[in-house]
Amino acid sequence: MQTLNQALFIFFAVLAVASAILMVTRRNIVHGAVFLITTLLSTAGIFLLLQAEFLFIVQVILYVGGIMVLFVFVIMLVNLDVSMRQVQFNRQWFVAGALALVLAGQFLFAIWAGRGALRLPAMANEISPKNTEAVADALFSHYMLPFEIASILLLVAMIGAVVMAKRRAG
Amino acid sequence: MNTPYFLEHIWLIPLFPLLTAAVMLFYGRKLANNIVSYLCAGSVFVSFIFSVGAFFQLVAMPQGERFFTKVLFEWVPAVPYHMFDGRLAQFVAGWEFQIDPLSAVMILVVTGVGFLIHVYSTGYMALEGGYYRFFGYLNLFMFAMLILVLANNFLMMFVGWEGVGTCSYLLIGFYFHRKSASDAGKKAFIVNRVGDAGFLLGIFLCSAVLGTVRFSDIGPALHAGNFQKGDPWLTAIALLLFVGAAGKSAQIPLYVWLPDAMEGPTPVSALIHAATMVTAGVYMVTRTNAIYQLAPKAMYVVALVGAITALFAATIGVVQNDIKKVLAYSTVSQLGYMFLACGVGAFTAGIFHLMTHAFFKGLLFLAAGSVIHALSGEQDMRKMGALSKRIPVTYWTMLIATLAIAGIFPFAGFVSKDLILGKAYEQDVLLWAIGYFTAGMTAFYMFRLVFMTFHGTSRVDHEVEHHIHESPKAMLVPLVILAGLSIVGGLVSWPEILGGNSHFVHFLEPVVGMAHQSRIEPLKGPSSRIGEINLMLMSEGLVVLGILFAWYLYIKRTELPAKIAKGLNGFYELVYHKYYVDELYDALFVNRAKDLGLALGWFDTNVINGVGVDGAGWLTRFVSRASMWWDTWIVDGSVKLGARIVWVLSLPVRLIQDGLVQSYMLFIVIGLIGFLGYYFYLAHHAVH
Amino acid sequence: MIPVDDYLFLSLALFTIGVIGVLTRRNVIIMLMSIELILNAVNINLMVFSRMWGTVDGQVFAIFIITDAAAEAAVGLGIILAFFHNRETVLADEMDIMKW
Amino acid sequence: MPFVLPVLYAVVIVAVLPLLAGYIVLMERKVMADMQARLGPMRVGPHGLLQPIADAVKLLLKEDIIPDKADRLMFWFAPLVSVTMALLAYSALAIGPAFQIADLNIGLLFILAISSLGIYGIVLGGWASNSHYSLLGALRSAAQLVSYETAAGLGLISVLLLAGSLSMKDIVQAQLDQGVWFGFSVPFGFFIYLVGSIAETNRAPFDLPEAESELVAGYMTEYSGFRWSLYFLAEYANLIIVAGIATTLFLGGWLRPGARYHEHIPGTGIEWLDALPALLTLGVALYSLKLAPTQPVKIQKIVMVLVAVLCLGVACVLAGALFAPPAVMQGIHGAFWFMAKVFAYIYAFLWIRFTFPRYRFDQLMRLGWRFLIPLALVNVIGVGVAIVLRQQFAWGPIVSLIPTTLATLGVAMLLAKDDAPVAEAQTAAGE
Repeated sequence: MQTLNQALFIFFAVLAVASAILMVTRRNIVHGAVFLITTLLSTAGIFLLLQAEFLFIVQVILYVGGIMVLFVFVIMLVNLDVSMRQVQFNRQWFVAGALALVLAGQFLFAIWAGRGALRLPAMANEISPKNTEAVADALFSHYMLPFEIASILLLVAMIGAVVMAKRRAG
Repeated sequence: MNTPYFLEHIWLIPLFPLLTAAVMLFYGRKLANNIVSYLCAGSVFVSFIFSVGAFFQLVAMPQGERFFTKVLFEWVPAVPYHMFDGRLAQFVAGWEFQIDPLSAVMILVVTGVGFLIHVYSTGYMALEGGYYRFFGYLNLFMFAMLILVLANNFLMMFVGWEGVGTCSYLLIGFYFHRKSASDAGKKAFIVNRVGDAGFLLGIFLCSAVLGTVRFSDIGPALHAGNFQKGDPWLTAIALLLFVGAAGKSAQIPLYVWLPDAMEGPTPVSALIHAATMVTAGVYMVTRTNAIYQLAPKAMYVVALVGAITALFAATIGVVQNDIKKVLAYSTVSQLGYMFLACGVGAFTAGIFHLMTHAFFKGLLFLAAGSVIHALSGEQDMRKMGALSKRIPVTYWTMLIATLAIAGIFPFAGFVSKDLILGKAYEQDVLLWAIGYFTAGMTAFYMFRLVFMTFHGTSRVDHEVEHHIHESPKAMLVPLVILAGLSIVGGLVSWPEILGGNSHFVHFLEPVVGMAHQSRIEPLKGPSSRIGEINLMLMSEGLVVLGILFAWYLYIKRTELPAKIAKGLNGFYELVYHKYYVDELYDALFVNRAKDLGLALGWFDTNVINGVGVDGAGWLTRFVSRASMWWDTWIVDGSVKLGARIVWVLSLPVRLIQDGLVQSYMLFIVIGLIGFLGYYFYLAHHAVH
Repeated sequence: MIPVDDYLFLSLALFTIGVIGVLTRRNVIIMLMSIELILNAVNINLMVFSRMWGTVDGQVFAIFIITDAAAEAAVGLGIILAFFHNRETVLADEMDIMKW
Repeated sequence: MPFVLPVLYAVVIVAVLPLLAGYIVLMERKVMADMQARLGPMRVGPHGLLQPIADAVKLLLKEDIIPDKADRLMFWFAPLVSVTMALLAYSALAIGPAFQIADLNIGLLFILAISSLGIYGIVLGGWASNSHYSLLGALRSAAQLVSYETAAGLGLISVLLLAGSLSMKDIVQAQLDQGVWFGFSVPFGFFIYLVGSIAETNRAPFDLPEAESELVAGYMTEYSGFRWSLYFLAEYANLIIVAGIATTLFLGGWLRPGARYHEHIPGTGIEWLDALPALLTLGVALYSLKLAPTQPVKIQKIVMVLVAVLCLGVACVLAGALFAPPAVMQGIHGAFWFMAKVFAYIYAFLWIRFTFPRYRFDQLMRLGWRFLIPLALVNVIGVGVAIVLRQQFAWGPIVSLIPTTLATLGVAMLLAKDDAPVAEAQTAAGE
């Protein structure tokens, strides 16, 4: 069991990172989208490893089944061939990459400094059947207000998207 | 004790017409004519039923306390105030319905005659436009009139009073596209305003002197304030109230509107300007008789005005050629009779005459309407004649009505009129003489009307000639019923002398009976039976004489009237033009009012507009110019200066800000790195 | 038993890749996708910590983040579409009308 | 070894599914023929019983074309996605109280999620083949799926509220406990899901992504041979999946009509409905025996007899199960009833397909967004109210839902009414 989890984690992690890198580097946006989907799916797998079944499902349905579909849509609506022939990286790419790595290094230093301090509690063998209910309770009791605000945010976003996507008359 | 149903629900009586009125005025346009007529006539009939019920339940009560009031709700809450004599009083006016013999009679007359006239109208107005509008107004009028007669205080009565005024205005101007009609409506309305002003003042004075506006409190109030007979305050109240009455009931000097009111549809003339509304004044005087009986001078004024009006109107009626005009003036003169009666203290007689008059004058108008209907709109009697064969029913009913109004034995008019004359004779021979003479003239001009219309040779235009036709049943049935009433109407108060026992008078006694409690002696019957008989015989004689005279002039020697007219030319002209009263009023009031309006208009255009408005406008423009200069040079200037400074100072920043999202993000990352580095630095030091 | 660190390293890796993508790629769509990547890194952290404390609060926050991501994707893509309709380009460094 | 049985089921499913799909195609053609007063396939095997196998062989032997300008990777990848997702969804489907690969406590959501991933197969395939027809078809189908998933999902939520669980088993159990199939207590949820599922499986009258008359075969235009058959398989797998979901959620899953499994002692107290499956299959067996001699060709006779023998065997199993311990009995019979319901549902699909004309795309969208979704929302709210009623006043499971159904019906009428003029206007505007 233990080893199985280990193996699964490594599998998912490698898959996620690899496809993430491919996503950023691909020239073809559609491939990029597919790789991002792969990353998201493996992230979902990691959620499952962390016994967050509900989040696993949310990740799959919302992210992969919803948001990414949107992306693929837009990608197909905008003309690809042009952008595929253009230079993919902007002028500041070198500086940016370097700075990003510096940032990563700082974080790395932070995590490394505190390595081994935090450990997960022993994992129950079968996934606890209560996760969904627990999330629901937290969401609808303690986080009610944020939940409502989030819903309003979604509404606003929807209206905004509709307004922007609408064809201006004349 | 459980109060009788109909008395308990007395307030329903005005409600039914109100409801249908509302329906008519809001939805009537969509309704079919027959539905309209069923609704309206039906509602009036229902309230007639309720009235009858109420009447009988009232009669069922013992003679003494035939009185019942029903307070719907408190309208004006108690407001304390000081009366003239310093006592503290409460000004209370509830929405309070009362019924006593007087009101009972009135609602019977109003709803009964009203119902008949509604039925008649369904026939008469059948082909007119605005059918629903007509009936809506009519029912609204019924409502107002019933409120008027059922009110138990001056305020509520005033509501009805104004209501009927409004409706009469609306109905006179029913053919508003005809200028004369709308003018007549306005005239009626304005003249009534004058009267209403007096009425209002009377009400104020009453509440100030007696401390109440409730009718049923007036008697006790008079007791409490033990007023002497002829108390000046009371006289003043009585006179002011009488002004109102004169306005509503078309007495000198406010009678001028009634003849013009004939512009309205004939049923309106019958209902409002003959049977019900115009008698409101008489009703009001009777209702407040307690005050009048303590103000003999006012009484005398009332009587005098009534008598003079009667004679005056009669003389005008003699020479009129428009059939409705004649009837109108006769109405005025009959109203004069009623006031004469009230004036001589024969209130019951006045009301009695009011009732009989409602019957036969209503009938006269309806019949005249039928005639006009038959002649397709012709009103000029010189264009009539020899119609008796063509429209028999109309003829006979009209003849009956004429006999009644002329006071031929034993028709309704005979009884009531002789009652009045008898009372008048006791009080004052002069008044009696005027009334007596007027009776003769009445007979004369009424029969002149009949003869000119129905007898002699036909003077009808040819194109009209061949479609003269008897009116539809809906119009004839009311005629017949009213004719019947005009015949037997007198029996309800058949004088003792002729072996009757004047029920009606006794029935009304309790109302004027307040006189008994107040300290003036009750009216005593005619001095002696012989006297009464003689009076009757004399009047009958005169009446017959008048009829014969009419017959002689308008059947026998038809050329004579023109001769006579030529003979006393000036006088004839004077009378024919109604003594130039209208012209006089125009000269005295109307034109002056117009002048005032012009003057005010000039003031408005030149002073208010010229100096005020335009001046203000000019000032504003000037100020705004000044402030504009300030804006451009001082305010904007400073702003621009600030902007310029910022522009100069922001040069280096603008170099960094190239508008590319990613470079901004780059700066974010740099900031992040900086923060983290600082944090690590702190942490490092925290360790050591 | 997997220590928390591995998860943190994973999320750090994803985060860095996302940052690089956002900063360097010219294509706006890919920038947006990289942002999604960053959000995912955050989600992983939330997950692992909520697992660590044995509470679901982290997951609730993750839900909020996903909601936000959805909203952002909708609006952002809408903007991109509109921009593409007007300017026929999806390149970030051609969108420079943000200055003054 | 706890996961032997699941693996076994998985293998069975993967093995049987293509065959099943083939036979559903046969069924489809037969039903269509029946409705059009034809015979349908008759040649290959008796009454065309072997037609599917022939088709499969044909497909596998066909040349596999990859267009020049196509994006090879995606072109190769897309069909796999479709079929994989379609097959994955089966892992949570409970065919019987025993036959289930994994009883996830989020089973339903899992199925929805996985089947919503199938969309990528279509979109990527359409995009990869680099042809306008394909791309348009793909976009259409994607839009269609996204729109109707919402409606269908809301339709399902009403059931989740009633069952109070996401696990397929618990949902069926809830229907057994409440003594009513949710299809009857929330008819509108069922209706909405029915329409939604038709649209999700891109079947007529919502088969716009592959509307022959408009865009040759939609996203499958450029595909042929094996890849095409993968898409094909995926489509029919999805068909079975939605049918399975509908059966589980609305038609009582593996419960037999009027099931009272509580007090069943083997061998005794068999209600006649328990005997029905065996009798049915027996009848089929006898009938095919009777038909066997009339077949024109020898091989057909033989196949017919084989069919009869097969049915006979099944009949024996079903009959024997009556005397087995309850668990086994319920397992076997449950599977029978489940499949029966699934096929009934598919039959309804076919019926609708051959009855209704195809929608125009804007009509499709309007139906989804302006009719189904509002209706579904009302329905969900109503079910919530019903549950409160049930808890507060202890109303019965059916009675408490009657007002909900009526209210939803009213709203449906309202929507339909005020939608009509809009539809006219837009049609007139050619929008």
